[in-house]
Amino acid sequence: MEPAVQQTFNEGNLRANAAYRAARRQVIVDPITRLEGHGKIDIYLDERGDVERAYLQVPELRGFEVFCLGRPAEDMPQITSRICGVCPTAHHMAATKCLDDLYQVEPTPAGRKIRELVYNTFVLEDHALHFYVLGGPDFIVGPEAPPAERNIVGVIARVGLEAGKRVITTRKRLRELIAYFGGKVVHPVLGLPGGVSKALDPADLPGFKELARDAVAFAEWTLQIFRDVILKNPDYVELITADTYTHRTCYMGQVDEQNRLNFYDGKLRVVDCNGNEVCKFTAREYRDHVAEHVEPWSYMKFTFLKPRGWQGFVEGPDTSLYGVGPLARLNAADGLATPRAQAAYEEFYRTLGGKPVHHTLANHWARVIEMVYAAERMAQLLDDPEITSPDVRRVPTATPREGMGVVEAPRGTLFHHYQTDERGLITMANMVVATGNNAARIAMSVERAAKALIRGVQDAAQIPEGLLNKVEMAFRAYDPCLGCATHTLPGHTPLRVRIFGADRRLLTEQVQG
Amino acid sequence: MSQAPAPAAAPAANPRDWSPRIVAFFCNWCTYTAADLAGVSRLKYAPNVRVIRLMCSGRVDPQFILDALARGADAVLVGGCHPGDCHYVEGNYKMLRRHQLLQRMLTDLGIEPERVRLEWISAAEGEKVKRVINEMTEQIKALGPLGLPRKFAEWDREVIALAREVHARDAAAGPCPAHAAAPQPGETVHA
Amino acid sequence: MKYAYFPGCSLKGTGRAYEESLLPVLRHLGVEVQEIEDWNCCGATAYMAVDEGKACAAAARNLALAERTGLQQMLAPCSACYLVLNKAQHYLNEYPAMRRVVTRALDSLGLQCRGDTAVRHPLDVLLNDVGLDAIRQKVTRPLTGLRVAPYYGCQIVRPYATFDDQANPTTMDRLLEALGATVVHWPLKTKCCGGSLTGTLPEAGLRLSYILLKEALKRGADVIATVCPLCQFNLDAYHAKIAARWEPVRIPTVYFSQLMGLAFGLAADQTVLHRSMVPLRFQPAPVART
Amino acid sequence: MKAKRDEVRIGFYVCHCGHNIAAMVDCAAVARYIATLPGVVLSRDYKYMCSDPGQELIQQDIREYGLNRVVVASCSPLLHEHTFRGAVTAGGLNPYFFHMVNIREHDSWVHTDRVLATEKAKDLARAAVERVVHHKPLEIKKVPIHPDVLVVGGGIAGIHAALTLANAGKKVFLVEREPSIGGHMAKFDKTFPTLDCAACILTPKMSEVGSHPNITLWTWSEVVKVDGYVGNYTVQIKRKARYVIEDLCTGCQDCIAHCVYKEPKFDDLFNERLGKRKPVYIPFPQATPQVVLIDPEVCLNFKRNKNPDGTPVVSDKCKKTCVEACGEKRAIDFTQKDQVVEIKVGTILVCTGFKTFDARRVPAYGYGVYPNVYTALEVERLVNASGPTGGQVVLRQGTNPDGSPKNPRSIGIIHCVGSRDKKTNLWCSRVCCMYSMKLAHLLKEHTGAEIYNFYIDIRTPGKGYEEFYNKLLEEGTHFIRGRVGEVTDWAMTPEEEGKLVIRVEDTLAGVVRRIPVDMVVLATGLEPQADADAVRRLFNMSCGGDGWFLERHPKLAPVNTFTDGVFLAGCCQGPKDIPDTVAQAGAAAAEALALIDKGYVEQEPNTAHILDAECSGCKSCIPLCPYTAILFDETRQKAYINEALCKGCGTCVGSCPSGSIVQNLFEDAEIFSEIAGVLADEPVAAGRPGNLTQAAIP
Amino acid sequence: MPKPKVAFYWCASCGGCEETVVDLAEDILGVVEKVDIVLWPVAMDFKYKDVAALADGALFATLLNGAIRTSEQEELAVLLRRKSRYLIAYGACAQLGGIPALANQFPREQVLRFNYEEAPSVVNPTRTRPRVHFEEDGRTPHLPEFRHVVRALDQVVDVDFYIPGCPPTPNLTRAAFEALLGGNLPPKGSVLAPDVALCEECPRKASKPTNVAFTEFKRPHQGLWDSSQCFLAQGVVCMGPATRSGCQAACTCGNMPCTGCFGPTSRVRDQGAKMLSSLAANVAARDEAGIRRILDGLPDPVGTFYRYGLAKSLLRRKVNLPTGSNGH
Repeated sequence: MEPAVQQTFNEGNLRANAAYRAARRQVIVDPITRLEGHGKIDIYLDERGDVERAYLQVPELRGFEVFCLGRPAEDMPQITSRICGVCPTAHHMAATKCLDDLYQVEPTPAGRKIRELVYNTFVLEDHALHFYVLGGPDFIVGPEAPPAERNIVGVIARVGLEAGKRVITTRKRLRELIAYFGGKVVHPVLGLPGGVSKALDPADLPGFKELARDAVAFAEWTLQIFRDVILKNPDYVELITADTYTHRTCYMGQVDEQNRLNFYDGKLRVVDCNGNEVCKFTAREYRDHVAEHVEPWSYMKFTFLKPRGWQGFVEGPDTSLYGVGPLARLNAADGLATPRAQAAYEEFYRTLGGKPVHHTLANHWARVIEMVYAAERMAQLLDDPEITSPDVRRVPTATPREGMGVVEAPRGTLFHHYQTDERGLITMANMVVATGNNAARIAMSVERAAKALIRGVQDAAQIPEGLLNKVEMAFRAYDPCLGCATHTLPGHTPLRVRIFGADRRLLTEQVQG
Repeated sequence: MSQAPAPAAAPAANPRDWSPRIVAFFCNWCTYTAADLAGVSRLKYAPNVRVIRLMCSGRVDPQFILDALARGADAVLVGGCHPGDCHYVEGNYKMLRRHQLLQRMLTDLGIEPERVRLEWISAAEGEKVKRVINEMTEQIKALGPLGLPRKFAEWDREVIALAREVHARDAAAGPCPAHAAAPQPGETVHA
Repeated sequence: MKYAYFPGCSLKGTGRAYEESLLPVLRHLGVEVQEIEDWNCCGATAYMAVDEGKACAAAARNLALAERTGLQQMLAPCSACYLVLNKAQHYLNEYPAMRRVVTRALDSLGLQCRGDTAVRHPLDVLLNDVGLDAIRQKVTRPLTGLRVAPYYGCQIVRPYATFDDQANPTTMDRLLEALGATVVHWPLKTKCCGGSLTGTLPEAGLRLSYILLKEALKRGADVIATVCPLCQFNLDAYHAKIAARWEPVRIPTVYFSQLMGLAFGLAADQTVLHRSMVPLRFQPAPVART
Repeated sequence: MKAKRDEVRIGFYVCHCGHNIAAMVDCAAVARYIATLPGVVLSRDYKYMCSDPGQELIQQDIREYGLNRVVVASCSPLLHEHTFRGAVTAGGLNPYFFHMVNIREHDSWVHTDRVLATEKAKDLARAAVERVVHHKPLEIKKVPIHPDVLVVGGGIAGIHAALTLANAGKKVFLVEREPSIGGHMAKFDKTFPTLDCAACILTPKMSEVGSHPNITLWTWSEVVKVDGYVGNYTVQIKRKARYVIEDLCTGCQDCIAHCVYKEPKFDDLFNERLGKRKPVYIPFPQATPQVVLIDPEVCLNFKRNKNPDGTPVVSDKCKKTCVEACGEKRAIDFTQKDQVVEIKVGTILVCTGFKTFDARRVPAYGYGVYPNVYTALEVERLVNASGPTGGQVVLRQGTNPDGSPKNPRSIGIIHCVGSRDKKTNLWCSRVCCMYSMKLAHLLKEHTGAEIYNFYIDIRTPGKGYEEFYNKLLEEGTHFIRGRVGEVTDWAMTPEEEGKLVIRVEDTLAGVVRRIPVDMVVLATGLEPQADADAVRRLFNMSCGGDGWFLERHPKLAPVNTFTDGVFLAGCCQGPKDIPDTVAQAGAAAAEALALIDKGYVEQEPNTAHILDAECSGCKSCIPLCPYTAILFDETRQKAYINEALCKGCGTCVGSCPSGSIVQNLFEDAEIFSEIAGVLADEPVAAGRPGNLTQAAIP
Repeated sequence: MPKPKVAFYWCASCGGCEETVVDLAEDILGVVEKVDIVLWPVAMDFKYKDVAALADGALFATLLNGAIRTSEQEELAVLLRRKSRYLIAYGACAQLGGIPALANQFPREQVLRFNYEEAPSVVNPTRTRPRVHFEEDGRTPHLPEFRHVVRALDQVVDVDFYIPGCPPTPNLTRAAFEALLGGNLPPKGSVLAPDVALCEECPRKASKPTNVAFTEFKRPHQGLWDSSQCFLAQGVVCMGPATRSGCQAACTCGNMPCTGCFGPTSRVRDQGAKMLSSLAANVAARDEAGIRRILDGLPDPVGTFYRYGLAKSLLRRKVNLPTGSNGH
C-alpha cells in the first residue's frame, strides 16, 4: 500500500476505535464499576434513605444445555460435572442416574451401593468444606471480624491448629475415598449407565471402614463445635432466629419409603410452611411439579411449584416458592435413617421450636446434622458385604430415548433430564439445580435483610462494612452455588454490593468473598 | 513464528479482487511428479494453488491442513498415489482414513467438505492435475472466501479494544508498566 | 423392468407391424412399457439437417415428458427416433449453446429437460436387460431351419455405437440364434437400404434395396430380419419395381420382433406376419419342453 | 525463533531459465521482494542458475557474504536439486542448508497471467526462505549396492542387456516367462531395412546367453514378488513346472518323436496357431534353452481336473513312450511342481516387451470372420523358412486349380490397424510401416503376387528406411493412401467373386475403390502387455495413460524409472524397432553398471527418528510402518526407529499423537513455516493461529 | 523482608481449580506462611480497590483459572496481568478454554433461547429474557455483556506459565509453587507438567500390543472393560497418547479412558488433529465403505478430540457462527 493510503488506513482505525470506545462509555459510566461477573446485589434507596428495592443478580450463563447437544449421552456425567467443581459429584451422580433411566438399565446392587457410598462421602466433605471454610467463618470468627481474618486461616486460629489439621486431614481422607472410585475427586469419572466403572477391592475395605468410623466421630465433633461456639452464644442464636432471616415458604427434599431423608435416591417430597405434605413425586414427574420463572434482571431462573403457579416473591401458606438444602431437607423429611443423626435432628427441632423451621441461618446447623447422617450412612454401606462385589456394572441393551435423574446436592435438589437419538446422542438436555430452586428465597432473604439493616442512610459513611456482610450472610447461608445456578460461575460466588442513593447515584460499593 | 509483512502489502486485502488461495500437499512420487509433467506438457491451469512437497501423502498431518486454513487458505488439496500404487506401500490409505474423519469434524466446525479435497493423481496424470486444480478453484470461487485470519481478527477486536481502553485509562491514571505497551494504531483491527 | 415408451410416427403407420409385434413380445417377457403421453415428432433425421435447434427442441420435449414419468429409461424402437433422441441428448449435454436454445423453448411449455433419461433400443434391452437365457426360456417353437439375414440398417449403430459394433453389429445375430434360426453370413448388415431416396430418387434408392435383397437371396437367406420401419418398407414394398428394372429378388423382410413372436408361439394377430407384402411362409414346429 | 533469524544468512537466487521462466515471471521483481524478507542477506536473479557460472556464483556468494542458507527458485527439484546441492557443498556448506523452489514446471509453464504467476513465485520463494531457516546439516546416507542384476524378459532387449552386463563381469539373472528366450524377434523372418535374417543375428546371441557363465537363465519362470530398495532387492521367482528336469534334458527331442501322439495336433502358439505341436514339445528349433517341456493341459498322462493347489493331477493313463525314449537320462518328471526361488540383486532391468493388437477389435476388417485375413505376425511365420509351411505362402482357404492349397495372387496390406485411432489406440506403433513394407517385399518375393499397401501416412524415420520405401515403390508394390473402410466377401462384380474386397477411399485419387484380393494382411500395432499394470506394481513403476511403462524423464532419464535401481528397456516403455531397442537395452545396462561400479547409492537422509525422552511408548506408530522399521524397546518401554529400514515416508511422523517423531528434511517446523510462508501475505496472518491475532496485548 | 504477594482468581470456571488449591490441605498452611494471599475470592474477603491500588508488578504471582467470556473477566485479566510478575493460567479452562469452550460450537442466541424459552421446565409465556439494559422506575440493575467467543487466558493477555488439568493436581500445584518461590523456572510460556504423553505413566501401558488396528470403536458404556488392559487395545477411545502426563493417569485408574484435560505436549499445536491422525491411520479397513463404517463408531469427533481444547485448537471455534457486536 502507498504510504498515503496507509496513513488514511491508520486514521480510519483510530476513528473506528475511538467510536467503539465512546459507544462503550454510554453503556458503562465508570470503568471501575464494570467489575462484575460475580453475584451482585444492587440496593436502591428512597429519599428517606431506606431500602426501596434490592436486586440479587447472577450475571452469567455458560449454556451447558446447548453445548451438550450432539454429545454421546455417556459423556454427560463428566461434562455436566464441570457445571460446578464444588459439587461435581452431585452433577455427576444426577447425570449417571439419568443414564440409567435413559438406557432403562437397573444398576447392579454393588454398583448402586458404591454410588451411594461415594455420594454420602461427598456430601460429608462438601458440608465440612462449607462449614469450616466458606460459610463457617461468619459464625466461628464472627460477622464483624475484620475481612482478613474471616477465612479458613481465621477459623483455624479460632478452633486451634490441631483441630484445624483434623478438619483438613479428615476432608483429605474423605476425598481420597472419592478419588479411589472416581479417579479424581474433582470431576470424578465412575458413573456409567447400569453401575460404576470400578469395584471395591476387599483388601482396601478395612481402611475405608476405619475412615467411616473416624468420619462419624468427626461429624459429631463438628456438631459439638457448633453447639459450643454458636449455640452457647446468645448473639448468634438471636441472629439465627431473627425475623430478618426468616421466610415462610414450602420445602422440598428427597425421602425414602419411610419419608426419611436420602441424598442419593428416593422420592421428592414437598411440605408447605406448616409442614403439611403438598406432593410427593419421582424424577420422571418433575415437569408436573417444578417450573422455572424468568426475571429480566438476572440470568438465574426462579423455580416454583408448577401447580400453584408463579405468584411473585411472596411467602405464606399458598406461596408457590419453596426452599431446598439442608434445612429444607430436614423440614421435608419425617426423620433421619441413622441413630445419631436422628438424635441431633430431634435436638434441632426441640431447640428451634418445632417443624418446620423457617430461619435461613438454621441451614448451618442442619448442615452439620446432615454431616452426621452422611457419616453414619457411609459406615452402614461399608458394613454391607455386597459392597465388595466385583459385579459393579450392567451393560445396557435398550435403545435410548429419554431419561431423567435426581439427587440431593449438598445445596438442594438437583434434576437432570436428557433426550437422545437412537444412537444415544443428546438432542435435549435440561438441568434444574439446587440454587435455582432456592433462588426466589435467596432473593427475598437479601431484600429483607437489606430493608431490615439499612435505614435512613444518606451517605456511604453511614454504612459500616459488617452491616453489608450481614446482608450478605443472608445470601451465603444458602451456600448458593451460582455456578450451578447459571451453569456458569464457581461454587462460592464473591458478591458485590452496591448502594445507590435516591438520585440513583452510587453511594458505596463493597466486594465480599 | 513468521511475522507477516505489513497488512498494507496484502493483495488479498481487497475483497473485490478476491480469488481462492489453495494450499496443496503433494506426494513426491506421484502427484508432485504429475504436476511437473503438467508443466513439461505446458498444460495451463489456475494460478491459485501453492504446492508443498512431502514424500508421501501419509506424511500429511491433519495439523498441516488446519494450520493452512487458519493462516488464510480458502481450501487445501492433498494429492497422493492411487490406492495400491503408494511408493511406500500404503501411506495413501492412512491419509484416506484421516481425510474421512477430518471431513466429518470439519463439517461439525462449519467448514464445507469441498474445502479439503483428497485426490489420487499418478505420475502420468498431468491432465488430472490440471482438471482437479481448475475444478477446485471454481468450486471454491463459488463457495467464497473462508478468511479465517480475518475472522480471528474480528473475534479479537473486542479484546483488543478493551485492552486499549484500559491502557488509555491507566495512561491517564499513572505510569504505564513496562510490559503493558499499548498496541499501535492500525496494527490489526480494520475499520 | 419398466420403460417409458416412445413409438414415434412410423410405428403408428407404415411400421405398425413393428409395434404390433414388439409390444406382445415384451409383455411375454415381462417387460413393462408405458407410452409417453402427448409425445410428438422425434425431431426427424431430415429435419435435423434443416434446423438443428428446432429439431432438438422437438426431441427434447419428448425427453422432458419421459423424465416426467419418473422412469429412467426410454424405449425407442424406430431407428430414426432412436438416433434423433440420442443425438438430442448428446447435444444437450455437450453443447451449452444448444442447451440454452432448448431450455428456452421448453420453458415456454413449462417443461424442463435434465437430459438424463437413457434412450434404449429394443435389441439393447432384450440382450442386456432381459438376456438371451430368459428369451431361450420362452422359445416354444424354435425357428429351426429358418435362414435369416440380419439387417440392422444405418442408424442404430451410427454415429452412436452404444450397444453394438459399428461395422459388424451382432446383437440381432445372437438373438436370432437364440430363437433357433440360422443366421447367414451377410456383410451388408449396415449398408444403406436406400432410405428416403427410394421416394425422391428411385434410380439410386431402389438400386440399393435391390443389392441388399439380391445378396440376401444369394447367401441362401429365407428372410431378412430388420429393426427399422423405413428399411422394412423399402425392402418389402418395391419388389415389382425392382423386378421390372433388374430381376425379381423376392424375399420377405420382417421385423425381428415378428420372428420372436413366431418362436414364442404367439398368436397370428400378435406376429402380424400378414402385414408384409412378401409373405413369410414358415411355420416352426412346437417342441415339447420339460 | 527471532534469535535464530538473526544468525541465519540466506542467499536467494531466482533463475530466468532463458525465457522459460522469465517470460511468465518477473524474476527481478521476485528477487527485489525476497530481498526485503528478514534473514535474506542477498537476493539475485540470473539467466541460467544451473549453468557453471550460475553455480560458481552461489559458491562465491557463500564465501564472500558468509551465507549459511541458500534458496534457488528455478525448475523442479526432481531435475536440479542435486546440481545445486552440489554447488552449495562446493561452496563449503552442508548440502541440506539448501532449498529449491519450483517456479517453472509449477508456475511459469502452467500459467498465462504474468502478474499472478509472479505473485505465485513470490509466495513459493517466501515459503522456501521461511523453511530453510529451520534446515539442519545432515549426513548423506550411503547404501551399498548388491552387484548382481535381474533382467526381466528375454526378448532382444533383455538378451542384449544381459549379455552387456555379463560381459562386464556382472552376475545376471535372466527371467523369461515363455519356455524359450527370443521374444517377438525370434518369430520374425527378416528384419528391415537390411533384410538380414532375424534368426541369423538373434540365435548366436541366444545361445551365448544360454552358455554364458555369468548368466543364470530361468525360462518358463515369472517374478512374483519384489521387496527392498535400490542396491538391495529381494526377488521371488516362480519357476513353472516343465515336467522335464532342465539339467538332465539334452534337447535330443526323442521324447517328442516317440510321443503317443503320432501327429502334432495341438495349436503351436509360437507359430501363431498356424502350425501344430505335440503335448511334449520344444517351442522352436533354435529355442534356448534346448529343453523340451510338457503341456499338462493336453498330455494324456495328466487328468484335466486340477488339484486344489492348481497343479494338474497325474493320471498315469499314458503309456509314457516319452519316458522310455528318454531312457537313462530320466529327464522327464511328471511329479514336478512349480517352485519359488528367492534371489538378492542390487538392480533390476525390466524388458517385458509388448503384445500385438488384437485384430478382432476392428470387426470391419473381418479378422476371424474371413480365413484369408491374416495378422502381420502370422505372415512373419508364413514366410519363415522354419515356419509351419516351411516358407510356403499358402492360404487358409481356397485351392489352386491343381487342388493344392491356394497361393495368393493378390495381397492387400492394411496399415495402422489399431493404431492412430480414437476407437482403439491413439499412438503410432512406429514399426508397422516398415514391417508392412518388409512383408510386402517378402510376399512379392515368395509369391509374385500383386501387393497393395493401404496407408494413412508412410513413416520411415530411420537409417535406410526411406530408401527401403523407394525400393519398394520401384518393385511395383501399390501404395494406396486411405484408411480402409471394410474388408468384405460381398462381390458386386463377377471378378470380385470368391475374393476379399477391400473398400477404401483413395484420398489421392479422391474416389472410393473396391479392390478384390486373395489375402489381406493386417499391420497390427503394438500394445502394452496385458499384465503390464500388475508388472508395474510388482516393480513399483508407473504407467503412462496409454499403459506403457513411464520413464523418469522423457529426455533426460529415458531408461530410469521413478524407483531407483529399476531400469527400462525395449518396447515395454513404448513401441520401437530393433535398433532402438538394442540401443536402449545397452543404455539401461550402462546405467545399472554405473550404479554397481560406484558400489553404493546416496540416499536422501529424510529418515525419521523418535525423540527418546519425549516418547511415551504409546505404540501408535508401530503398526503404521510398512517396513517394520519401528521397534519397541520393552525394557525402556519406548519406541525407536531402525534408520537402515526407514524409507522416509513420514507416515509415523504425521501420526505420532504426542509429536515425538521427527523426519529429517520434513520436520514439522519446516513444513509449518512453509505453510506460513505461502500464506504470509494474508493481511492478518501474523502470530500463531489459536493465539490472539495481535500478540502485543500485555 | 515482606512475603511475596499471591493472588488466586477465577473467570468462567467451575471452581474445581479452587477446590484443588484447597486440597493442598496442610500445604495451604505452608503456603500461607511463605506468601501473602491478597486475593482469593473463594475463601477470603477482599476489596477490589486494594488490588487496583497495588503498584504494577506488585503481585509476585497470580494463579488465574477459568475461561474468558465476559468483558469483566477480560478487564480483570488485564488488571491482574499488570499487577503480577508472573501470570499463571491455572487449569484446563485458562490454558485451553476447557469444557466451557465447547460453547464455541454453538451460537449464543441458541443458549438464550433454550434456557429462557424452550427448556421443558420453563414457564415463560411473555418470553421474558434477562436484559443487559433493564430499567425499572429509574433503577438500572444492568447485566454484563457476553462475548460470542470463549477464550483461553493467553488469547486475552500475555501468560507466563500454564498449569494444566481439569482440575490440576495438588502435586503439580505444589511443584509449581516450589518452582516459583524457589526461583528455578523453566522458560516463559512453559506448561508446568511433564512434556511426555500420558501413556508414559499409565499403569496399563505394558498391556498394549504393538499391532493395534481398529476394527471397531466401542463407547465406554458398551462393554465391561478389563481394568488392567489398555483402553485403545480394547477399542475404546483414550486420549492418553495425545495428552500430557502429570495426573498419574487418574481416569484410567478409575477404569475410564483419558479425555485429554491436560492438553497436548509442547510439540503439538492441535491436540485434536493429532489424536484424529493417530486413530484414523490405525483403522483396519482399506476401502472407503469399510473405513466409514469403523469411523462411525466415533459419533462426536469435536467433543471427543476437543473436549477441553476447542478454544485453543487451530480453528478456535465453529467458523461460521455469528460474531461482532454484543448485548442481547
